Amino acid sequence: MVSNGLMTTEMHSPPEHVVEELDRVTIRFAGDSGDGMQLTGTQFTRTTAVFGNDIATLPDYPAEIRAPTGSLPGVSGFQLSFSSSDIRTPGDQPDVLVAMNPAALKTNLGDLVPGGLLIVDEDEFNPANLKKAAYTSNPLEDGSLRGFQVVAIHITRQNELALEGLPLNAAGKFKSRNFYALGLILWLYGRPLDTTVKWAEERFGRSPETLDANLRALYAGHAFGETTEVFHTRYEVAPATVRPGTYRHISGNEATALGFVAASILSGLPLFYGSYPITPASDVLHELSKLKSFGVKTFQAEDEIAAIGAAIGAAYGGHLALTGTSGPGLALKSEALNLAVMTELPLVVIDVQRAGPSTGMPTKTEQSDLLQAMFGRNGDSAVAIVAPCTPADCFMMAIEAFRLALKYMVPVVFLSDGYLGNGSEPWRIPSLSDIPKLDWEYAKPVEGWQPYLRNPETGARTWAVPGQKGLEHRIGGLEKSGQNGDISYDPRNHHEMTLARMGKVANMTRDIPPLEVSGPSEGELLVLGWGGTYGAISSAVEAARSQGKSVASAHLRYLNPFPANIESVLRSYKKVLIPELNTGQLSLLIRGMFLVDAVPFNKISGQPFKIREIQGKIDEVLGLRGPYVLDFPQGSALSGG
Amino acid sequence: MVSNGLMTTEMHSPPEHVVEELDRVTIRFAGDSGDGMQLTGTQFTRTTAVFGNDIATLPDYPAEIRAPTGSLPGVSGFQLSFSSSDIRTPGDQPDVLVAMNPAALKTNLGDLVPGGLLIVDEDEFNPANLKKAAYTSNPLEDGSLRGFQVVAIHITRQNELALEGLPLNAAGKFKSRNFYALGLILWLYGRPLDTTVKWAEERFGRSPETLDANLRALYAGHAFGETTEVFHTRYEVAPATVRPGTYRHISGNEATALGFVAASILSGLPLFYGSYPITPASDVLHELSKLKSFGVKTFQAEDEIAAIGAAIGAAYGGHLALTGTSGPGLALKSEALNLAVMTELPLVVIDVQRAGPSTGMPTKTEQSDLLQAMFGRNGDSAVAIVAPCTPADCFMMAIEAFRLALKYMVPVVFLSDGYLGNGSEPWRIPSLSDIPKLDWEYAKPVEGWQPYLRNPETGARTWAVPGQKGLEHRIGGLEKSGQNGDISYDPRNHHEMTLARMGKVANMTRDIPPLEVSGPSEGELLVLGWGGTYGAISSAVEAARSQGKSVASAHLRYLNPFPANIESVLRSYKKVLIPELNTGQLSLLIRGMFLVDAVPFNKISGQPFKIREIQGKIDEVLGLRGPYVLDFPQGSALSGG
Amino acid sequence: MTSTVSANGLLAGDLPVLTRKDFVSDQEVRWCPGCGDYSILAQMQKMLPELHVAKENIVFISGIGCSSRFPYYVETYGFHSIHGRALTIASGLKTARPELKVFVVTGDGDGLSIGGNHLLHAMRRNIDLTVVLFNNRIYGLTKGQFSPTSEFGKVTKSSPYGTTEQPLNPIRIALAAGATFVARSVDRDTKHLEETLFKAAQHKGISFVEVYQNCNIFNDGAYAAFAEKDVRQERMLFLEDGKPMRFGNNREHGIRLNGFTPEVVHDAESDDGLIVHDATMANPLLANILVGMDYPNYPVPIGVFRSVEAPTYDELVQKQVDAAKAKEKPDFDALLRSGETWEVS
Amino acid sequence: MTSTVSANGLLAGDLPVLTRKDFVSDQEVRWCPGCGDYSILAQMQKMLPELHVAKENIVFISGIGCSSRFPYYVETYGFHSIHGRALTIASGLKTARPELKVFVVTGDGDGLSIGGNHLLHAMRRNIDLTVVLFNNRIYGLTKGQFSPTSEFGKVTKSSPYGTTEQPLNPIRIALAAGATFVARSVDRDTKHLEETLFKAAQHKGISFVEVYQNCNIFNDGAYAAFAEKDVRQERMLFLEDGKPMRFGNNREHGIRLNGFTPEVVHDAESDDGLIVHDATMANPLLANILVGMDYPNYPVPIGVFRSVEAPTYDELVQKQVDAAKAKEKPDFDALLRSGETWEVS
Ligand SMILES: Cc1ncc(C[n+]2csc(CCOP(=O)(O)OP(=O)(O)O)c2C)c(N)n1
Ligand SMILES: Cc1ncc(C[n+]2csc(CCOP(=O)(O)OP(=O)(O)O)c2C)c(N)n1
Ligand code: SF4
Ligand code: SF4
Ligand SMILES: [Mg+2]
Ligand SMILES: [Mg+2]
Repeated sequence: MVSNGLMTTEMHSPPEHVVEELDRVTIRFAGDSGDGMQLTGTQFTRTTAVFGNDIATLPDYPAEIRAPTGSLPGVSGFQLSFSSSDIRTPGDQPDVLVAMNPAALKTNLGDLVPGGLLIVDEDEFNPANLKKAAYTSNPLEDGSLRGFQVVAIHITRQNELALEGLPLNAAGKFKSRNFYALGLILWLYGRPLDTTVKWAEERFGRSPETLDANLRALYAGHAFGETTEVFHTRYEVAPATVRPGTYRHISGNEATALGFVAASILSGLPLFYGSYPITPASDVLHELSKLKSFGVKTFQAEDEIAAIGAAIGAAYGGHLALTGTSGPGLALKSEALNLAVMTELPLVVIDVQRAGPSTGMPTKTEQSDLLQAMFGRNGDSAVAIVAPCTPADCFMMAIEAFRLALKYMVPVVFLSDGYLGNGSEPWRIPSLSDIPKLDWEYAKPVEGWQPYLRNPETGARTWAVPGQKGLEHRIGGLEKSGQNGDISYDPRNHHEMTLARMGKVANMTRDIPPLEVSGPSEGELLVLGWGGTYGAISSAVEAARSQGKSVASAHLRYLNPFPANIESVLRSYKKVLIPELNTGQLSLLIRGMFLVDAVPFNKISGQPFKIREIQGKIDEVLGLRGPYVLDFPQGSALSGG
Repeated sequence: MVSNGLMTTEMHSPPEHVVEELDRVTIRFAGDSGDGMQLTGTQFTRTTAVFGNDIATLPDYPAEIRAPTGSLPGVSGFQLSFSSSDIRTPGDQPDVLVAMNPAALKTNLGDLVPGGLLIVDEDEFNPANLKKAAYTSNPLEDGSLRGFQVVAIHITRQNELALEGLPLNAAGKFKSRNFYALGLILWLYGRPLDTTVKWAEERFGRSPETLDANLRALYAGHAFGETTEVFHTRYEVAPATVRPGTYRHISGNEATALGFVAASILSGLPLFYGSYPITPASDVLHELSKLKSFGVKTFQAEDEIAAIGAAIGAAYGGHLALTGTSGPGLALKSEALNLAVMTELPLVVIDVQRAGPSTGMPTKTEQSDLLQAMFGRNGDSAVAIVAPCTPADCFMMAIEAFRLALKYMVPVVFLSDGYLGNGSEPWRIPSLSDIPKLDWEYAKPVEGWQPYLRNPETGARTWAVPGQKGLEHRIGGLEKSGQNGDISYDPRNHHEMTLARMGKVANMTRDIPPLEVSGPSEGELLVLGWGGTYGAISSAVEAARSQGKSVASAHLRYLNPFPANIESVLRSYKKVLIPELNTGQLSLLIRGMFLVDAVPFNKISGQPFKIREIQGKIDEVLGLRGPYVLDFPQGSALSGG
Repeated sequence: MTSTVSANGLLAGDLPVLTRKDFVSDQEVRWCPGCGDYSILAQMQKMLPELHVAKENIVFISGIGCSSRFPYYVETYGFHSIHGRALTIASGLKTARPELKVFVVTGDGDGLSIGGNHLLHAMRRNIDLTVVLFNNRIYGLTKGQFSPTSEFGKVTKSSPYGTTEQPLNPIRIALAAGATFVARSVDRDTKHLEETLFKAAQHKGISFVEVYQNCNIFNDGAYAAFAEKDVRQERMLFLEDGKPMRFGNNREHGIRLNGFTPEVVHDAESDDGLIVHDATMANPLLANILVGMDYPNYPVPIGVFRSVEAPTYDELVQKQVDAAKAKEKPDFDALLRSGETWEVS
Repeated sequence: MTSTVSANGLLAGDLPVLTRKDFVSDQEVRWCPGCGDYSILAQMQKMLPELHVAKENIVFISGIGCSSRFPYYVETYGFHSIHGRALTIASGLKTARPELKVFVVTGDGDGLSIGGNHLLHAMRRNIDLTVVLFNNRIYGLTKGQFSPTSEFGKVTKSSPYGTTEQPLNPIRIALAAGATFVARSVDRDTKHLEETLFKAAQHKGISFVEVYQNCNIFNDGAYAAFAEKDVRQERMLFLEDGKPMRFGNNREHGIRLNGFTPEVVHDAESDDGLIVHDATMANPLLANILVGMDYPNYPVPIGVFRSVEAPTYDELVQKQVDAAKAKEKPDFDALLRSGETWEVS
């Protein structure tokens, strides 16, 4: 164990540090939810993105708003991975863990790579905190951390010293500890402080004391790294080579909100968002409610049913109608969603999936609403389903969702998930002028117009919007006679209308891009995924290929209908592996539709896949090893016990 | 066309009628919803059942309570089929159609077999009624009925004559016309009047005028048949040979209600029924609300969510908890049903399916909620699913539903449908003493008890019911730690709990009867069905076999899990055909789970399969004919346009 | 002739003088003969031309129930939605398109049982909708179960032993939720009904009309004791703003207050001491007193209980959008670039 | 020591004298430090022993929200259900098992937004439940969106431009739905809170307590202006049955009525003309007047607004079952054979 650095102020010349080049580093900041770990992580991310690394992040909050300070459920974490080459996941396991208190250590240590760097605030390892974290002895002293490079620092006390003289009490000073830690880590990876300084000046400009405290803490942390011998090595991760352009950082939920506003601009139709708050979808509501200047109207409804009802009303009124929720809310919306199916109105439903069933684990991710989205309605009722595969991809898929909804007059479910929604990545900012406009048309009072006349190509009925003279008509949830839309109980009509409604979704097959394969176009194994597992799957498959294995990967962003070429892609490989964060939902569809003996690989732990887990399963399926069993480190949740 | 019989009173001796023996006859009574067709049909059914024929019925009401008199949507119908041998459907097409007015003729004629007997009330074919039925000329006169044996009778006027002198005005007399028609048809098939007379005496005892009018009408209709030469032939259908015992007639919804009361008696647990009215499930509420003396408590809730919520409360309280609805209501219940999955409480949910999506066609049948029942919830969430296959089978499957729910602490969905619920058949009344008692156990405060301890065999957790000292504990919709039930976000725990919850349903496989095959145990073709299509499928397959074809049938009454032997049954035939009243929901499951290239045969018209439709498809699959295409006669709905 | 332009640039067209017939659709009316719904439909169709709103700018939205069939029969835009949710759809439509005139038709089951919560929230938001609740105190369409307005102890198909629950009073709920216009009328009094619908439709903000409606099939005569023509004047209290409360064939009886309790004054010679109706009081207390008056203890109050002005949800939302647009100059590229960005070249 | 037998023949056990500690569960309390919920929990745990009901016969049922975590912390039976539905589960449980004492804990979002309709219907049914609604005028658990009790114009995460809707008043809704016991208390006044919870728990029929609860994270100080200790007497009106309405540090001010409008009488020397509180009036009008009194125009009324007796749903249902059993002698074989049967031999 490295000794603490309390005596550093007595040292005179800064020691020389060895600089080591690394390709990729994964860091996790963990502390109490009051410790500002999300801010620390975000600032490090920004700096590193501006520096030019590729980067991916995974924040992880506790379920409670403020669990008791120092408690296990109160731990909040932020993991990020940055690299000099293209990366797609926030890393399987941290190489570096910053633990601001014993509870943070307890809940996160299980994930740290063996021999990894562990930085702790030694001051917080007092008996009271150890007890709250259910430690019977102090891990800094009992030898249980032997397998790691432990750097125990008196962060609290050093920070207090740095802030001496400021008009703040101890509690106030304590709040800047995260800047101290940030300064230290920025130093460790040779990152400049200016991005953070600039940000802090903007953010705390109105409160000069806070600004001063935070900046002093930041510099102190940085200086500590520079001047002590605690660290023998500094690390460098060279910038990645990425496509030229203007970049920003974006989370999935931000990209979702912006994508839907983009759809509004590209279509010229005002956006209406009906929603009821629910984790992890609420951020979309928060984002959109700020954007009134873009003509966005947000309607915070009394419940999810009212939220989708209002959106249906807006769709009927000719607006770009959107509703959003997470799994339990989608269940509540199912009856009304079916009304949109039956009335053939364009509507998009966001589901930012979380771990279920029921309330489940609201702050954890899962991909387990696919079959609910497909089938969770009475009767034979098809909706289209799209699923973004990275945080930034939410932007484009949001536009796609409305392109399909408007063109085919069909509700579209946009299946995001907590991992995508809260995770973020650098994003090359697109220009709207590069994106095709969205087509749509209101019905016009032409001779012979009828409310259920269909476009011969798409199957869509016309969008007859109130306010148009001569198109007064009635729609509703009862079966309607084709063409004229009168209520009909005629057997043939119902048979045909059922097929016509489902047929519109099938027709989209011609209109969506083919499934792209990465890797050999035929071979031993195809790994097929969807949604937020893209990063882990594609990284694992690339790694496997670089080891000479005949493996390709493909990622579905359209789940209903599937791309036209899916069957031929599936049949080009001897085996198909489908990793999913559920018990095999896509697998069932693929097997049932194509009779392909796809192997499901399922993880239902509320956490994303690790690259090595998929690698392990690939090897199993290729016969290169015995059965691969997921191993969950005990107490390894980013937070929570 | 046979001339009308207005001059019959002038005839002196009754003519001799030829008697013809038939094996099976299908009759449909159709008239305005005010014409009492349901009563006529029911009375004929009773008489015929007591006579000893096997019988099956299909009532069909209009969607409106009282559509305008004489209108097309106001037509109400009742079809019944009776036979001297075992029958299982109310007949593909009527041999006899009784049409009380032009609208009834219009909406029903398309179904009558070519050359079939058509009895109409000629008096009602006046210009006003013809117009309401959208006839431009009188079909009795324009030759359009040439293909049928038309018997046009002045039922209204004759009935009025018969009632002369009674203190009733014309409208009052008009109301007895259905008894006139009933008397006539009873005569035609050589049935005694006494069953009806006895019933009428009980029913109208308090209103002697009505009784008198109805009986006079009944006798007059009967006498008309006896004394006129309108009918040259009388028909006889000999009694069927059925198992000895006491029989009654029972509809599916009645059998459902009685079955759940039986489950209450067999378990010794009081029955609680939480429901919100909805067609075609409301009758279950009506039936159960009468049975308070059996300790049944019915709770008519403010909506479907409250209904299932109340049932969950009752289940938690240790009662036999039941909730019931139809498709749109199941959609609304989905979020709360997931709570029952998560809290692992025993609960049964009735879904009397109707044609969807959305409001769809409430009075029409469909089997299109299977995938909703399987998957219509967020997260990976399994419920057990049972499906009765005949009206009377609802009784046994209701008991089965609770047997499984109680033993495995899992919600069970009971998938009935409008065809089963409203249809009826003769039923050999069982004795409860022949049915095994239902096992269950409340948790007891033993050393080491914990709320999520599982039974090693079934996987069920214990049922710890308030009121038991020492078992105070908390449950809920958040993920719970195995055994102690504390809230848990632990990844491994969630993975394992998800599998444990689904595992309970899988465990039932060992506990349910194997899939029975009717016909050869291997061969060319297996026709696999579920639910209310049993009659049509088994009849069609028997007919095919009697023509020497190598076809077997099997009917699933357990849909989740499937019976243990299903895969070996499926693999014993070269081909598998799955007829369903949906777009292929069971097909998807069978294909996806067993990779068997089952051929779906789908009808989504709101009507049951006809035997010949399934025969046609069997021949297609066996290569004995070209593609079989469903043909829907124009305007062929039993009612509605 | 007036001409209006609706949202999305649709031209609402020139507005000819419309008549009742213009509002009759081509759909066959499918209620039971004798049903009170016919009268409500007729009065609505009579009233609509008086609004001087172009047909294409009027929308009727309903849930499910006999009453909810209403939109089929009116020659405007119509949406027959799902059970209990009409108000949610109407709220979305009106918020998106404030220039439309939106009616909601619902029943006692649709609006107060499954849809009760949406009623509360639409009312407190004061969305500019006209809500007509057909109260027949029964579930008609599903053939005769009790509803949340059925009398305590009522025997129905689903309560063969009589119900065990107290009814809700729709007016009381509307007042508690803050509805800005609350009225009651009855199918049998066609003139009063037409007038009441007209007042409701002209109110800006949410207007709520409970219509006592006879279901002659499953709950015949629910209001006969006081609503039939011959007894109406004696047994109903016609509320008139600014007038003392009087009833009786010759308006000979009056209503006064004794503490918080209303009292009938038989043959009141003078108006002194009689309550003067005022529907415009900010405080809903008088309305709350009236709503407690039930037959046979009192004549049944009918007419406008409350009518006050307040900003509507839809206009407030629109104002926020307009103000934001004016102030913040929407620039999407700038929005995309807000926060930290960096260049890679 | 008392001994009770519960349904299903479970022996409830002998009832020892219980203390507050008996009602503290082994679960770590997970609210934000400083949250008003702690006080409500503490007063509840203090009050429960006074009910003299065995722990195993008490059930706490909640929905979802910070407030709804409550059942974990009470050592009784507990059910943390789903958002807005606690009352439905409680209604089913109580109807099935009338001998249990059932509490419902809910929030302003849980109980009035998504769950508003169930509140209306449970109240009109008068099911014997004790409902405690923690009103912090915000969505706590989902981190700070406005709720149906948030003030008009409030800026929150989901209303950056301020809300555009009027709040609901929970007491008003409870009164309109016919709740037989309606009260208000506040987290900061522990004594009043404990007493109010006790009165509510002892009421037979539905009892509804709105607790003004501070969310120090997302809506800190919502009630500080009148509920803090030093201003409480001056700015709140403590309702006491049978007593004239007085407030002030020395109870020097009073409330009288002017028409329908309450008025503050400063330094009222005599009680004459001051309203005497009476929560037991069948007519809820006085309660309706009180509910309109808001700070700063009035002192905020706190205490029992209404408390009347009426038969409960659960007991009425049980009586129907008992009467039917006694009268009709249940015979299932006979039931199966009722109607037409025939013998085949
Ligand atoms: C989700 C759902 N639940 C239940 C029903 C069945 N249902 C249709 S209308 C209705 C009640 C009708 O009563 P009311 O609203 O009073 O209308 P009325 O027919 O009396 O005019 C019910 C329960 C349905 N269509 N959908
Ligand atoms: C069906 C559903 N919708 C939304 C949510 C998200 N959600 C949880 S609690 C809550 C509101 C909490 O507010 P309140 O009831 O006032 O409780 P508080 O946290 O303020 O005590 C919401 C919207 C959910 N869990 N389930
Ligand atoms: S059932 Fe009643 S409410 Fe419905 S249409 Fe008939 S009379 Fe009217
Ligand atoms: S968020 Fe507010 S209500 Fe929730 S626990 Fe924290 S302080 Fe309490
Ligand atoms: Mg009604
Ligand atoms: Mg709250």
